[in-house]
Amino acid sequence: MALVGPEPIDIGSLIDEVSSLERGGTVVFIGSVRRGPEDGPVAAIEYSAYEEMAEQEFGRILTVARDRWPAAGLAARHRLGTLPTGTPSIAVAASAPHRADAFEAARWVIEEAKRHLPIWKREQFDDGTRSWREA
Amino acid sequence: MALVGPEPIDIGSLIDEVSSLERGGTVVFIGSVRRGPEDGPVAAIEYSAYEEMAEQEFGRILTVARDRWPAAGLAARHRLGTLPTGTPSIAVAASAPHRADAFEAARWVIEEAKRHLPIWKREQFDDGTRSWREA
Amino acid sequence: MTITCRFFARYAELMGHDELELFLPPSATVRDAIDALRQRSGGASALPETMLVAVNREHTRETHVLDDGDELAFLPPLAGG
Amino acid sequence: MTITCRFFARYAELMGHDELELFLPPSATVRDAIDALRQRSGGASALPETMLVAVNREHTRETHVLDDGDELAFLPPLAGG
Repeated sequence: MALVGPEPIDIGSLIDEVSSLERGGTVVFIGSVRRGPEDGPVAAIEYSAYEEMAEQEFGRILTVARDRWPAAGLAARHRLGTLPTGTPSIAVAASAPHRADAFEAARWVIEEAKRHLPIWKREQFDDGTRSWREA
Repeated sequence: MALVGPEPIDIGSLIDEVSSLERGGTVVFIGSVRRGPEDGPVAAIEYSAYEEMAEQEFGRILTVARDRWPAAGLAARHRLGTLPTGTPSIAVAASAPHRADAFEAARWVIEEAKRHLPIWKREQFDDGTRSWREA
Repeated sequence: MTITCRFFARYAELMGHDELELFLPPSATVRDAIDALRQRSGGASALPETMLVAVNREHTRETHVLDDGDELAFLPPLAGG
Repeated sequence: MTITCRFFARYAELMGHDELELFLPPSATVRDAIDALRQRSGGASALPETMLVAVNREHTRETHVLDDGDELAFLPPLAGG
């Protein structure tokens, strides 16, 4: 299952991937293309990646998380391509027997992904101009 | 929209309720009926409530949360009735411009709900016996 | 005065029903209501001496003075979620 | 030796393409590769003097000694999510 790619993110199937009878708590994080007052007139964001490396790095992040939260179920996706505002670009699901672990694991994975995945954003504005957004 | 009731929890519509273009981060918590090694042979849990009061208390929890996280979108449900293991019994969705707030608000709402809603559980075991589970 | 008592979960099971009318003198408190209930025969006598209570859907204490028509709910320890 | 250089996002835009072959003497380092690139005409001269780099998909430093056939990737500041 590709962690990084152009396919729309299916939240339901992400939840199914991490669910099991022993895991009573599931946390899903969904990051979407935002257009708020601080963002300017963003129409869409183009996500591009060093795909082979992003896939490998995301896999490693999940491996480390599984080691830290051995009872947890974890799944994640990062979508690539031109995504209009409101569209989910990244999602992480974490389930665990107890909810504190599910919250912590989901939070940890999203923070690591934001920090380490070789993925770039170019904003497209309403007037057709584009600009790279670097952290 | 009833916060407490017998209807299955629709995670997708909960996410839709809290989504908006300004809110780039959404966190969903789903609590399901668990059957783990500590739980014994649980086949299902019957959830019963003081419904009018549970509805009111859940509404208040959301009101306080909206006051604490004014930019957040919040939605929640607690399902009642006999729910087989693996079935979601409670869900909370929180979205916010920044993910830290979405995580905190979702966590706060679920902790308050677990502590304050007048809702009770009776476990049904594989052998047909039943027992009240009190915190 | 007439108080509507409501019982939930284990307490409803003990009582054998989830609602009853209780007739109490004016100015009776929640404590008086509990004492009146526990003197009854049957499941009511097995109710705990102290219980979590709500009057008209608001959590309250045993010292709360009841009014005619109040809904007094007896809540077993909560275990939602 | 031959190194495959890959450029992403803003760097690919600067370069006008996302891949090129670079011929370097044996034992050349990542730093040597950057210097060789920046001496070229066109967009390459506008590349920053220091860049985040990966060799064969692993983050590394400018002192890393390259091998023939390595894939050397230049990564603009990350902004995933």
